[in-house]
Amino acid sequence: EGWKDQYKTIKFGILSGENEKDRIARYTPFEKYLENQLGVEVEIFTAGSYDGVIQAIAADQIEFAFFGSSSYAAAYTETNGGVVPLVSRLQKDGSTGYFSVIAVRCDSGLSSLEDLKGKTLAFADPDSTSGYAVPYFNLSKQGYDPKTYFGATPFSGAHETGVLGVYNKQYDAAATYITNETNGIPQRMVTKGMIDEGSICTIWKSPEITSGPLAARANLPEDMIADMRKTVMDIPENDTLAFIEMTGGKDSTQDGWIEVDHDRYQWIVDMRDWLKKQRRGG
Amino acid sequence: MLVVEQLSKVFGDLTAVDGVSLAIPKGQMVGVIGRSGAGKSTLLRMINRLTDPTRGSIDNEGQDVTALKGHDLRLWRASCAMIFQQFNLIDRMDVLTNVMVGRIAHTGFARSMLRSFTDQDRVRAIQALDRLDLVPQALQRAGTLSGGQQQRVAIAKALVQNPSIMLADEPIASLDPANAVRVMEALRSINRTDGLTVLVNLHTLDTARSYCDRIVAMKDGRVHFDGAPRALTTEKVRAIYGTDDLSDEINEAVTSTSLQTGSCRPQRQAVGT
Amino acid sequence: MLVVEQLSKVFGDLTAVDGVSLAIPKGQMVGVIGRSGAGKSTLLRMINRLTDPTRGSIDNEGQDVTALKGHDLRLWRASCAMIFQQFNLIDRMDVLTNVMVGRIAHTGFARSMLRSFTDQDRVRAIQALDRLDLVPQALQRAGTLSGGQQQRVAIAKALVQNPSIMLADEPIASLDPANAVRVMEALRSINRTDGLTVLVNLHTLDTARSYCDRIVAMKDGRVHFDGAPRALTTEKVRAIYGTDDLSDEINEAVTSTSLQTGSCRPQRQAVGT
Amino acid sequence: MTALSPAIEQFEINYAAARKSALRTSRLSIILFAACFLGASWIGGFFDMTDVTLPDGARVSMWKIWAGLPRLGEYLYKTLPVLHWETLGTDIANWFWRWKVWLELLIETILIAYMATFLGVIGAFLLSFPASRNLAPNDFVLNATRRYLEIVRTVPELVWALIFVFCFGVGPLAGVLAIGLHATGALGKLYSEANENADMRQVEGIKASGGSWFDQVRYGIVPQVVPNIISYTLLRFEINVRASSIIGFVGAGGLGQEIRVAMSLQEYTDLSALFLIIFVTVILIDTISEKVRHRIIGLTGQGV
Amino acid sequence: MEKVTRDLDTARRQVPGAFESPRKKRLIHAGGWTAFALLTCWCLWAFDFSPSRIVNGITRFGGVLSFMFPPHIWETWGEWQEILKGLGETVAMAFMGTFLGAIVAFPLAYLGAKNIMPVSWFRLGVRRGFDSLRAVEQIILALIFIRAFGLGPLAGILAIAVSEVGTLSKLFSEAIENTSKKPADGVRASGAGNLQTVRFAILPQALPVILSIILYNFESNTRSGTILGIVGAGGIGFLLADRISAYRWPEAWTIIFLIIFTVYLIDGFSGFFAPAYHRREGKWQVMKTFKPVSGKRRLSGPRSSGAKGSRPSTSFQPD
Ligand SMILES: Nc1ncnc2c1ncn2[C@@H]1O[C@H](COP(=O)(O)OP(=O)(O)OP(=O)(O)O)[C@@H](O)[C@H]1O
Ligand SMILES: Nc1ncnc2c1ncn2[C@@H]1O[C@H](COP(=O)(O)OP(=O)(O)OP(=O)(O)O)[C@@H](O)[C@H]1O
Ligand SMILES: [Mg+2]
Ligand SMILES: [Mg+2]
Repeated sequence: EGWKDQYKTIKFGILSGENEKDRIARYTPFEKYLENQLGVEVEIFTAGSYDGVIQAIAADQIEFAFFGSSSYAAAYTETNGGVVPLVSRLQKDGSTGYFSVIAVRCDSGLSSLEDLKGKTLAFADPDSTSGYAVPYFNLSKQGYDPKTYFGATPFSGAHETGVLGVYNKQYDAAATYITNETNGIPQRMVTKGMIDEGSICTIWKSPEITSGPLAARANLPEDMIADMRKTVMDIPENDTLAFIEMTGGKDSTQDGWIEVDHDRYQWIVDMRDWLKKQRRGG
Repeated sequence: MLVVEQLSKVFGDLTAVDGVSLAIPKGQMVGVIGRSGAGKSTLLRMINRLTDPTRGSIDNEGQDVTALKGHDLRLWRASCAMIFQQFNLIDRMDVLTNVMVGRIAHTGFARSMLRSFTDQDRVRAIQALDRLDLVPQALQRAGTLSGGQQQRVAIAKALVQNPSIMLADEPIASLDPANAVRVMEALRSINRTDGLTVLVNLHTLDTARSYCDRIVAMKDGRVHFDGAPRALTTEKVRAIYGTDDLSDEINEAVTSTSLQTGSCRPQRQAVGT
Repeated sequence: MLVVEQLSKVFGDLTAVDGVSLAIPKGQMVGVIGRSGAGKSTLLRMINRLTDPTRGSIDNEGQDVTALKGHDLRLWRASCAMIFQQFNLIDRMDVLTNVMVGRIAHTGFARSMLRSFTDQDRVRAIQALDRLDLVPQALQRAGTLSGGQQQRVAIAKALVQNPSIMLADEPIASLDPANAVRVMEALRSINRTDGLTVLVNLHTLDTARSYCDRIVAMKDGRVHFDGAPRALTTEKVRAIYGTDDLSDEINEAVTSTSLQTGSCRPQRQAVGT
Repeated sequence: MTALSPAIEQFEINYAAARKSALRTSRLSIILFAACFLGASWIGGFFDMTDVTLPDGARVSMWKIWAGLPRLGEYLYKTLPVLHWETLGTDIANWFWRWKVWLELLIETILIAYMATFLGVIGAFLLSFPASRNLAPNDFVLNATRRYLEIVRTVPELVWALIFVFCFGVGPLAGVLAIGLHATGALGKLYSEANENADMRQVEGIKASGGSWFDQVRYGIVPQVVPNIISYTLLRFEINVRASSIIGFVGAGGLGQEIRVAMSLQEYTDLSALFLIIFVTVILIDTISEKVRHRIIGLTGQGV
Repeated sequence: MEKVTRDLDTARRQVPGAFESPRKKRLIHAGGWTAFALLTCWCLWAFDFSPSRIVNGITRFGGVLSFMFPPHIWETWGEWQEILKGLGETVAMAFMGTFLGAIVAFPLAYLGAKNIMPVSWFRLGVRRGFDSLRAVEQIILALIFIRAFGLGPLAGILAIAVSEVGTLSKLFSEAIENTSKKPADGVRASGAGNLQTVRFAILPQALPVILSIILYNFESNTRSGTILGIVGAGGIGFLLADRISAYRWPEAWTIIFLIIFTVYLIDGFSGFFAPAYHRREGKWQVMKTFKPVSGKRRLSGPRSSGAKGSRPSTSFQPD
């Protein structure tokens, strides 16, 4: 097998993700699994920022990386299309992505975007897909230009802090994400006792954001990419423990993987371009 | 009358001061001499209560000094002013503030934290400075003065404390001869004019002889001689200082800073010219 | 013969040394006196070339010192050893290394960076220390020694430089009288035994009188008196030092550190006892 | 050489012994240090090999550092703006296209740093006295304040920021408190070290005149340590300005956030522009710090 | 009463400056304090320091603190391993970063020190160079190195090292400038060349300060080290931030305690490493100043006393 002679070690970049479960998830069993299946050495780097992984993949320093959808788009732009998506996540409820939402206090009397005119909307973090890019883009497309429509659009720094800010009445609304009706940032905060049950409602929901892909450098040998795709697709069957461990431990909601291609993410690439233009234009 | 009774101080294994008893009448000028390490400084520090005695008592005019605490202790310290070899002034503050610090025991918390002394204190300080010819330097930083000037500032500070006793720990050891004379003259004038009791540690025997009414010599923490300067004979001096490595006879003049006052001066003058 | 010709040094507006000419025969011990700021230190520093002269020339045994550069300059510095008032030792290094630094002009780059002096240098250094009774302190850190010991270390360092001239800038001003005697005795012995030319700045007139063959008095950067100690009369002293604020007559004894050597000692002894 | 004096003989013995022990100590420390160094560089990946693709497509294994050296400037190169001499004005205007926003953010950053430094200085100043060995009234107070300072300093600003965002909600408040608290710890240690190095004679002078503990600190210590305090404080201020990215993390904006946005949107030339802005700020603070310190040191008259 | 007024008048005449400072000075003072107070108040308002918010926050903070006890003990070896590995990595990387930074900074610092490099334009240029290194965001440095060396500790270490060069050089320069000129004169007067003078007169004075600066920065790099996490090099700071982002307070506190413990260990270890130069030394001297140091200080005139002890002794970096 040709590529194994060339690539004796495979380097894997992993982002400690938007999702709290991903943060403390352990990838050691996954690493072992890959080494067993592929017969080459695997090195895994868990990074705290998109930028490092993007630079690394652009400079041919790593071969594969798990991205968020927005960071995949960033990597795509950075490398002029030098990355290919392999697989993405498939949840137990059959969904393959998540949604941006705008959350308000249920007792605030706000129930639609119209009510939010002139109010404060907190975005999560300029790096965040669901907490910033998607709501900003979609709101603009729907005719609510965030810059002028809202009174102020601060960044809260993180999803939880934004929702917390709404709960504490610092902000009127905050952009965050949910996976489905039972799982998402506000629901999880209720579980943790950070906010009261039924205190936060959502009044807007974006189109589905496809979960970020596992991507490979496009300049890798094709059979290598194919092998990796297959190996990852097979984890749920071949090594269930490693799969559960890498998707968030005992309360993992992930069912498996689906194969994806770049088209699925093109709109996010476009969205980023649009955002950049917006920024320049303003 | 300051009465020190069986006063001792032990540092670890070392008995720095060992059962010293002294009775010092009001208005006396006492010179304390002795080798380095004899316990002179420790004795003075205990009287001011900068160092707590291990044993023994200090009694001033019927007041038990060893028992004092808190504000009373601070008042006692103010009433027995201390002058140090290295002046111990606040280098970075002006002379006037340094002198006014002598009033600190009588200054309230807020006032002292804000460095806002009363006009009365100010007047007092300026008067003291005037007495020591230091008015022109009043607003200079203490650290920029010469050694002799600094020591006189320290004396001015001691004066505004309105003390009944003045303790001076080798006040002239860091000074050149000319300044040493000025400082010793100032101390003597305070002793004579204001009737203050003065206890002064000295390294230099001839200074002690010239200025003091009474000399107390310490050796290994004990009082080894106590009497008039006249009574201090060469043998006694030899016993106090031990043999010196410079010459086999104790050469008293070598340890002198040659404050040629009194009988000594004319002779030296003759030699010099 | 060290010949200084019309030597001047200007600092900004200030002429610190102003056209000084001196001829010093080999083996002479010269005392330089004068008020503070008279230019004594600057003169010595120029001879050692620590400070570059503004004008004038220095000539030693036919060698033009002012023209020296690079390695020759360093060798010149080594051959006219300098001793400072504040000792200027390396506090954190041991005494032995401090003395061996005297060999630095003859030590190669690598060796000196590694602080590895030759055994020969070490023997030399230890002999010099022995001469000054400092062998027991050889491995102590210089900063932990007493002032007198430090100054003697500085002299030992000067000795291992194997100098032909020894310059001493107020070597005893920071010392107590006993140590001052030791240091001056050491300088004199070097002058007498080894035949070195010694130039010593002194604040204290009587020390200069007692130890020096010749006295040079400076005032405002100029030589104001140059002759034998005997020739230095009271009027001349008064002119050199200006009037003093202590008394209307210049009281020479006051500025003395009373190194009672020679004729003075017996008389003082008599007074003391 | 003539006969050795007994002192020299004794010296030779002592010297040999001292030399031996010095050699032993230095050997031991060199070995220990080398072990630490090798261990750390091994963990740090200094000896790693890496596979690289050569321009002709071949894959070879090379020493990682050697392989990476030629690429060192890559990222920097991307941040350089294109400037032409003829169109310099417009090019620079293009480069600093967001200068209005940046200026605003810079001011915001400086204010946040100012506030944080202010809080940190107050805390550190008050606590540094009981935390100094030579001033603490008793061991309990000494240890309590020292432990407190250690804890607040050991926890990085970022972590305090996360904690305070949880407690105080989002916004500059949390950032100010976080940086301020961390600064308390870091400055408290430096201040107390300055206190410990102060000349105790001046304190004795106050004590002997009947001054209370507060008087002793106020007159004996404070005037001595003020220049140190000022220089540490200004250095801290500079660090706090640079710590603004952390404030960005908790949603208070600041230049750090702008850097992150520029990075994630791949606006590379913005990065160099922002660098210049911060650079100028740092130079300003550095220069002012120098000036102020020298002025305080050289102040004649009333002192502090 | 009359005497008091008379005394006051006399004193006033003698030292007018004692009773009131010049008008201009007072104005400057008042203006300065007002500006300071206004700025602070404005900041307080702008940053929303409302009392209710503070009280609320402190209550919540109390809650967070209450998770400190009992500390969390991880149950499986795997979890412990992760934490300990993070700690070990952090220490190793802080060590490497600080050490490399110090090695480069050490010679550069001389070029930025006034007493070594008299050519002022060059010295100022060098100093601005230090400033520029400090002005680069550490993440950017990390990215520069990631492009060259890939994800992993190497990039993190180099990022730390480069920014340490900026800080350490500045601090080293100050330490070198703060040395006394006297030993330098002494060594030069014996015929030493420039480098020899540095070696024998400057270095012994500056080295203890430099070492303590290095140790302090080593410690503080151990504490923060989040940059390492960002480049995918693990490290404890990253693990800690993750725990806090996930609101796992008890675990977070345990990690904090472990870091404090590690810093203690480093402190003890470094004390063992360089006992001769250890910082405590200075403190001992403080105790000793009570004793007259014979002849070491001559306080005879403004010139000799003006120079002493006024400059900051060791100015090193708050982390
Ligand atoms: N704080 C202290 N701790 C331990 N020992 C001390 C302390 N203070 C003084 N000593 C020791 O007590 C002895 C007496 O010291 P003291 O300072 O009273 O002597 P002295 O007569 O003043 O000497 P000198 O002339 O050198 O000032 C000395 O051996 C000294 O080392
Ligand atoms: N480096 C310098 N820069 C400017 N002025 C200087 C310098 N060195 C000395 N001076 C000035 O030159 C004059 C002569 O100084 P010098 O030190 O030679 O006097 P001195 O006779 O040694 O005095 P002292 O007895 O105080 O040591 C003084 O006014 C001094 O202030
Ligand atoms: Mg004493
Ligand atoms: Mg001089």
